[in-house]
Amino acid sequence: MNGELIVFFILALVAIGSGILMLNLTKVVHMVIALVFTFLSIAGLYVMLSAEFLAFVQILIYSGAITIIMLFGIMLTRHSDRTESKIGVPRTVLVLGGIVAFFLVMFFQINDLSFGEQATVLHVDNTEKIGVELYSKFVIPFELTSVLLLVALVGAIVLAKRDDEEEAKDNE
Amino acid sequence: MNPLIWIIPVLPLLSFVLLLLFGRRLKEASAHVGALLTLGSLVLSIVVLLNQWGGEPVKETLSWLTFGETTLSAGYLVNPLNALMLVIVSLVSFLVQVYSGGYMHDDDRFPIFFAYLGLFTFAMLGLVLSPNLLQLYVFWELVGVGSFLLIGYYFYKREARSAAKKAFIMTRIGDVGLFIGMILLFWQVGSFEFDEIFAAVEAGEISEGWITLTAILIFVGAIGKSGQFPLHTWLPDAMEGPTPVSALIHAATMVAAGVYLVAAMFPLFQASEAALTTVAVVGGFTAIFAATIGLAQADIKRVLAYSTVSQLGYMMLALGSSGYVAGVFHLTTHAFFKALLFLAAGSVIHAVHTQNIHEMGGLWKKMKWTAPLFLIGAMAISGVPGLSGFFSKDEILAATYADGRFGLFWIAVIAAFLTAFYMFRLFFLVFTGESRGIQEKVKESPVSMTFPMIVLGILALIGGLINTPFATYLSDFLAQNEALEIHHHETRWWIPVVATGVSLLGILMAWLVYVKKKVTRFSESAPDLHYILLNKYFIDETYDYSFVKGTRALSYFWYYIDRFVVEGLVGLVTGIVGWFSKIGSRFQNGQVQLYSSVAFAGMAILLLVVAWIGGYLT
Amino acid sequence: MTLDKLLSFDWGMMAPEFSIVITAILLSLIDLFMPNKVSRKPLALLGLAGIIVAIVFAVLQVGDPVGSILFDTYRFDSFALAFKLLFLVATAMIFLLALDFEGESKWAYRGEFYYLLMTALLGAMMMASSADLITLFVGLELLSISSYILAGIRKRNFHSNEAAFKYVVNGGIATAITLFGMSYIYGLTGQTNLYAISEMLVDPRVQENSFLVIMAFVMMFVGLSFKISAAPFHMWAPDVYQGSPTPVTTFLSVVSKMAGFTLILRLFFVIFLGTQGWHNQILLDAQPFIAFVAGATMVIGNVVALRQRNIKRMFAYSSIAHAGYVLVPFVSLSLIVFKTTWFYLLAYLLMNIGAFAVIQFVTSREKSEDFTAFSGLNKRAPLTAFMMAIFIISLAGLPFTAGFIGKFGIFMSSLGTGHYILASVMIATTVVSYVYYFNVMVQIYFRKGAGNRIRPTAGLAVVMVICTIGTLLFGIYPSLALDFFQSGFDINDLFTPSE
Amino acid sequence: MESILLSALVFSPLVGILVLAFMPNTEERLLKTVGLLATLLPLAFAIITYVGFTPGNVNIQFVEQYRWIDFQIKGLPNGGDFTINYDLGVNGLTVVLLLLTAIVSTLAAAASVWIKEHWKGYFMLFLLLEIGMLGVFASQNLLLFFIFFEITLIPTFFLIGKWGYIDKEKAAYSFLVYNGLGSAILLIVFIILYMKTGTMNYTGLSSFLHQPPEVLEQMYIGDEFRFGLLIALLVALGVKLPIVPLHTWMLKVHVQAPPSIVMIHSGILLKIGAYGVYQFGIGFFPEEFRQIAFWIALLGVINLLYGAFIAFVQVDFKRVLAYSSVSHMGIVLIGLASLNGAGMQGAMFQVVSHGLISALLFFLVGLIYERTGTSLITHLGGMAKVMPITAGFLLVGGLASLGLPGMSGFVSEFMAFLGLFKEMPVLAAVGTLGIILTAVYILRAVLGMTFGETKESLLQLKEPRFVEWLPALILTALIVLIGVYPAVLSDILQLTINAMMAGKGAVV
Amino acid sequence: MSSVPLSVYLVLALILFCIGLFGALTKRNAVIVLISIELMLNAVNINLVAFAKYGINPGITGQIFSLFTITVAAAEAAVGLAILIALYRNRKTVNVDEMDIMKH
Repeated sequence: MNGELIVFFILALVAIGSGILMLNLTKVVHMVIALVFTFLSIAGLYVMLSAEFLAFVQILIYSGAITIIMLFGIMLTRHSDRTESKIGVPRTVLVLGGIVAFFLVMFFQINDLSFGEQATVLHVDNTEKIGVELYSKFVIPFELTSVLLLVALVGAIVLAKRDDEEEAKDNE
Repeated sequence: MNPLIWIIPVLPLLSFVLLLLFGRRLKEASAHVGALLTLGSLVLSIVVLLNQWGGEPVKETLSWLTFGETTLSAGYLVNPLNALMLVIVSLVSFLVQVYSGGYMHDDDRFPIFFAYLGLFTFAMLGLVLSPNLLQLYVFWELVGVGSFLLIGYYFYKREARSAAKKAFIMTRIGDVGLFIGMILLFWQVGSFEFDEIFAAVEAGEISEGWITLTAILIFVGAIGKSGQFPLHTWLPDAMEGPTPVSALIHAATMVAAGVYLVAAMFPLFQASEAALTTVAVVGGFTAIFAATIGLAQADIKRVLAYSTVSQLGYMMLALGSSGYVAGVFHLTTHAFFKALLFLAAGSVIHAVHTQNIHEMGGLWKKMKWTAPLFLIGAMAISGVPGLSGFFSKDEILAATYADGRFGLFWIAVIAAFLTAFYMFRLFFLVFTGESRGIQEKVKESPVSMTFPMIVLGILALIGGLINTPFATYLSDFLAQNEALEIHHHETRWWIPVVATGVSLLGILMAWLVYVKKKVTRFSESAPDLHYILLNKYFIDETYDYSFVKGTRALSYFWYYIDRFVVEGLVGLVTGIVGWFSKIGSRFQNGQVQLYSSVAFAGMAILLLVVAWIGGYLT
Repeated sequence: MTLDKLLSFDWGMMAPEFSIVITAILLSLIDLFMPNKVSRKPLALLGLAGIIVAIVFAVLQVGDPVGSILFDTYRFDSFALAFKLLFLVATAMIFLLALDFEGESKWAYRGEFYYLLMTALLGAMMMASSADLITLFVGLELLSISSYILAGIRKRNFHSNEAAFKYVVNGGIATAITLFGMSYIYGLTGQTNLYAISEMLVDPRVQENSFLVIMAFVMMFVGLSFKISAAPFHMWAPDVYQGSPTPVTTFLSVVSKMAGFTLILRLFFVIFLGTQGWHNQILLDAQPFIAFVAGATMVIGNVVALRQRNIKRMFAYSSIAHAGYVLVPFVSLSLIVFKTTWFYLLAYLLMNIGAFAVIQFVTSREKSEDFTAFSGLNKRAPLTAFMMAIFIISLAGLPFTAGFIGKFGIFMSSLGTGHYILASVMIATTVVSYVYYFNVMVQIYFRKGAGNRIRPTAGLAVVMVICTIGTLLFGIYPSLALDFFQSGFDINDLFTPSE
Repeated sequence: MESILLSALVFSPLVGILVLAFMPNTEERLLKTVGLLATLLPLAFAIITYVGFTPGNVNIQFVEQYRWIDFQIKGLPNGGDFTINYDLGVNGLTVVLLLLTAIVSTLAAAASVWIKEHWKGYFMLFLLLEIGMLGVFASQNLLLFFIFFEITLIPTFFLIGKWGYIDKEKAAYSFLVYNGLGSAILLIVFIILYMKTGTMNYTGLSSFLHQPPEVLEQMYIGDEFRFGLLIALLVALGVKLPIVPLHTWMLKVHVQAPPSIVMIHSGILLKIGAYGVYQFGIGFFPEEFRQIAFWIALLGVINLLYGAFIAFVQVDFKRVLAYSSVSHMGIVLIGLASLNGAGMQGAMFQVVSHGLISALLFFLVGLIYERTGTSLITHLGGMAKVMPITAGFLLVGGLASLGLPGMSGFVSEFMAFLGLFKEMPVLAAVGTLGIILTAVYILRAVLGMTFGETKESLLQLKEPRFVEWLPALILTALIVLIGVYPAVLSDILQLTINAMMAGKGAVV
Repeated sequence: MSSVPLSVYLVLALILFCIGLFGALTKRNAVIVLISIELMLNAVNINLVAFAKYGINPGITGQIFSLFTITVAAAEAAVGLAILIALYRNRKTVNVDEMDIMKH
């Protein structure tokens, strides 16, 4: 067992553990915090997978931006901090059954999946490569993404913005 | 001459159409129109008959319908038998129309009545002229319709309605037999034409079994039309119609069509012993069976009706015993005297406004014309020597005896005795003794009514002379038809004697019972038997409980199957769809996570199944 | 890659997309600088103009050869063009609907509505016009996210909020599932270009793991089934359709759904048929499952619609059912698929937009979405009632309407390849559909309704009339469309990898 | 060769529709007059077609063929040529049916005087229905047939559902669902045939289907498959015909629909089923049809008896007639199943004859209902006293219906049985029971209504005026004409039927 | 040759995907539901990145794909939250099971 594997297991354990923790915690804020750990460990895994730039982005966006806006969301909606699941047993069974089945089916397939190669060159100039690819080969989706972000921006503003008094009356 | 033949049936048809369209305006004149046109037919018929004397059969056909490679034709055929029938039909029809002019005088649907008579006469003449079975069947049914319409003439009477319905349906049961027989015969022969059928029979193209089957089926048609047992019950009920109708249709013409049919198809019957036996047995049985019922009936027309049934049985017996001439001869004489009897009965009813013979009596003096004419009729039917019935009945007995069926012969003799008895029972009860009902002003009927009776009376008196043992005009005439092989049987000397004996015995018995009252009445001496006879052996009731109720029960059974099983299944399907719809929309409970859960579960199942089928789950 | 290289591509082939993008940006800018209280109606007209320009560009492109920019991240071929035309026409009509909707409620004074519609359209067009997983995915998300916002844009309306939220949750999960599938496809082939993927599929290393490929296939299919609301992935649709503003509902049920179909067609046919032809084992294995999904969709859509009283909900189920019909030719896997699907979608576009135009008209005037709002419509608006009858007849698939020919084509494709059971299910459910479609007819023609004569605004009227004419025209003489498709589009383009 | 006569015939009611569309919907008399006049146009064209038809010529006449729909697909068997033509034409049978349709439509339009409201919509739908019916018979290809077939569905739904009696909507839905299902199955069969053969033209199809396997090789359709198609066809058309147990919808329609529509429905629409069985069932699959002929005949006999039995205990005259239709359609099946000249011609005669007879009877029902507000037999006793002419027509209709010689019903019944007796005598003998039963139930119903003591409620009634029973007179005249001189039909039908059978290996 | 095989990464991603899915399908709080969806998308990213390194044709494309995924996920989260806020403003609830005014 080499060090890499150990690191991997630690990260994986943290990711899964926090994930499960998220499922079992009752306080919403705690859940979010738990999830931050998952995101962070995933970033760690990215590093192991020779994707430093991605790891960086992961931390920035997930552990940072998304978690923060979620927290804002929690704050803004000022609901009771605690939440417990009230779904019925049949549905839990349905969901769990489905997930277990899905997991097992997939697990048996990927369990021994291996192609035995790796891109050794990935580490070298990782960020630059990404940049080059992004601005040459993938320029069209990239630009499309910009439109998408614009849409999300506008949409978020439109929807979340508090209305004028006048408009407030316009409820059905 | 030939071109005129088709006019014979057309004239009454014309009368039907004219009266239907313009009857309301013609009113009284309707009777004249009807009678005159029928007279035209009569005259033409007589011409045709005379032409046939020694002439060749005439046949003309046109193509009527084609299918596949086959062409069916329609047309007319005149041979001796047809010619004779033409005259009988048009004569009786003409006389009845004249009679009806007086009898139906007060009726407000006078023109319609004559229109119906015209329709009937047309159909009957058409039937007689048919050169093939199909056309015969067509007119056969039309005759039935004419009969049906006339029975139901008093449509507002409940009894008339059911009698009309009964007549139609009972005869239709017989008709189906004819229908099947005719079709089967067609597929054997390839044609409906009489001559071709006979030729095929002659040539032995049809097997014995087929001949027997088809002949019997055709005879079933005759059973229905001629009121033979077991389809006889409609005929007495048909007396609900006006009396002239009974005289025309239910005595002289239509009911005789069954006999005519057997006679016309005689070569076919001749080819099968079994068929002949059937005819003879049914006829013989009907003759005595109906005669016994006739003994107990109280309604003057019903007595005559059962008498008709019985006499028709006689004719069938004659035909079944290969007595072709005897059958046709009796048909002819019967037409005269039975029409006479009915018309006379009508005259009585017209006068006393009742049909119950127990309410009549003592009419001899009041109805100077009717009573003697009735007597002539009664004597004729009873077989008093010298009158028409004597000769024809004698012929039948001779034929039956000659055929070797002695049982049937004795049955016929007994029936002859019964006939004489019930006819004179009728005569004595109606015309002799004292009046038993309210008969204040009984008047003799007008000339328009007596005239036809007189004509028929004369014919009943002398009609028998056309075929006496000494002068066999009819026999010779009919023998012109080459398809037939007519047996000439020697008349045994004792047969007329026996016949005369039994008929006189019958009259004597009646005189003893009803005039002298020496012998106790039947109703008192054997009340149980009388009760059974009065109720016609309960055959109507039996039919009612078996066939009518059975059909009704079956109908309801199918109806409920239809209502509950068939529609129920449909309801079940719609119910399932509806239930599914309900479940489906219940599931849609607004919970977004449920939606996703269902979707995900669906995906998981899909994956599992793919894996399972694909064999990847090992 | 140098700028020269970049510029060497024939960017002209993207002209329709460019017009849409530019219009969207223009709209947003104008909206930004417009005074608050001014009506945004002109924006709609501008948007409409932009779409018409795009349509013109697109029509001019008919018959052009296959083209590709940057390794197929954008790809021009007949297939793309044929479907893009449908999206454009549909959206143009939806703009007209939106124009009318504005007058009814103040929310619509905002310009966002229009440019979000534009971006959604752009997403749909990119879904049609790319052969690269990444671009396709981004296009899909552009469409989705724009739709989420559009669904919730009446933000003071409870129904609208709820619809949007349900849409987001379901859409998000669907996206995740699709992506999960895509990640495996990428992983197993190492490619994102569809043609390259297709070539890789014959690689023995991929063959070894063919089951994973199927899994990935199923997952992508499931994810996209959300988009086309095929059962059992359809359950969001009734709620979202009911809660969204009617023009958005129309957009979702027409454009968004058509885009989903386009993506499915391209994704699966290029990947699986491109190199291996029609007898690809994976696709054959998957056939029964698509068939099952199609059958379930038809059954559930039609059967549950029977109980609906809310007219929009009823038409939501109806459009679910139609998704089922369109899936039928997918199962048959023959070249006729494109033609029949395209024609059916064209018919569906016309009749569904027409029906929704009438629904918008009636529900907004009656202030009720119950289907009794239609009662006595033939007295109040006889012509509209008649047109609605045409749309309904077409939706029900009865003759002399485009819907019939569409269904006929579907039957041809399924029966020609021996899918008798599926065709029977389709037939049976079609008959069930008669009941609820004719329920609306009964309301319109048999019931007595209160109220005065009402007349549609110009925009609505134009949409209705166009749809009616189209429905009848393509029903009576379908060759107009079929020949256009036949001569203008060589669908084998789809399978021609760019150099 | 290019004549537009048939197109003109089929689409001539459009003229009426267009005229009506621009008329105010309040002018009752005017609308009714225009509606009636509009049906005269197709009638005129139908007569022209009938007269112009050459009976001696076996070929399809007045052919019109234009390219219409093209599902061209490259790379498929058949060379991907999936062209569907607009394809009209008539043969001896359809020319008769077209004329029948036009006549019954005109008379039904005359019977529409009893429609109480919304005359404009009524007549527009009515004319649309007529287009559908005419089209069905004039089509020479499956798609066109199907389209026109479905076209009849929509107006009928409305005509029943809006202008019918109390339970009209249920009846309309019942009609829609059953017939929808039937036509849907029909569509499946048609498309399968199309995909297998690449043509939809009747002639083309039958010549394709009759080629032996050696010639067609892979294109040959297997025998079991043919059976499947034939049975599907029979089910589909059996709904329309209707064959027990697919008949329940028809009862509702007959009872609930307005009389004029029932005239059309019973007179023409049901006949499409019979025509379809003849044209497709026998035309395309004669060999298979022959093999199941016994079962079809059995079904026919079941229909015949089942309908007759149930009709016997109905209290509503309309229901009697409805079940009577079930029964009479049994005769069609019997005739077709016998597969010989007599039987087939009998079946086709029955199609025409029943069309006229049921139109007559339902016309009278309308006439009576209009005056008395009822069609219950027990409520109408003794009607003959107050309305002798109506009662007379009723009696005539009843007698015609029970197959009285001299009227059309007999000829068809006779020939159908004649045909069946040749092939299956025992079954035919059982079937003849139906002849008796028909008499039983018809007389029970008709006499129950006309004969007997007159009900008090009826005493004030007046006889209808001449114009009102003129349609009845015309129908009666036609019924009698065919009954007395069947050659008017047989001359024109016979060659077509012979050709059909001769070409298809059936025994003449 | 790395000692951490590809399959382990994939299994990890699968587990995370399942956790996210379970959360999205069962959690009552709408925010958590949205976050769970983010977790699912993260799992996808792990797959993509792992394949980018150990896949059949290793290369940078996987990483780029995951970049797009991340962006889209962020946008989706933002829009989702905005919708939730709009909804909360009206209904004063973030409980998913209370959002059922449209049903059946």
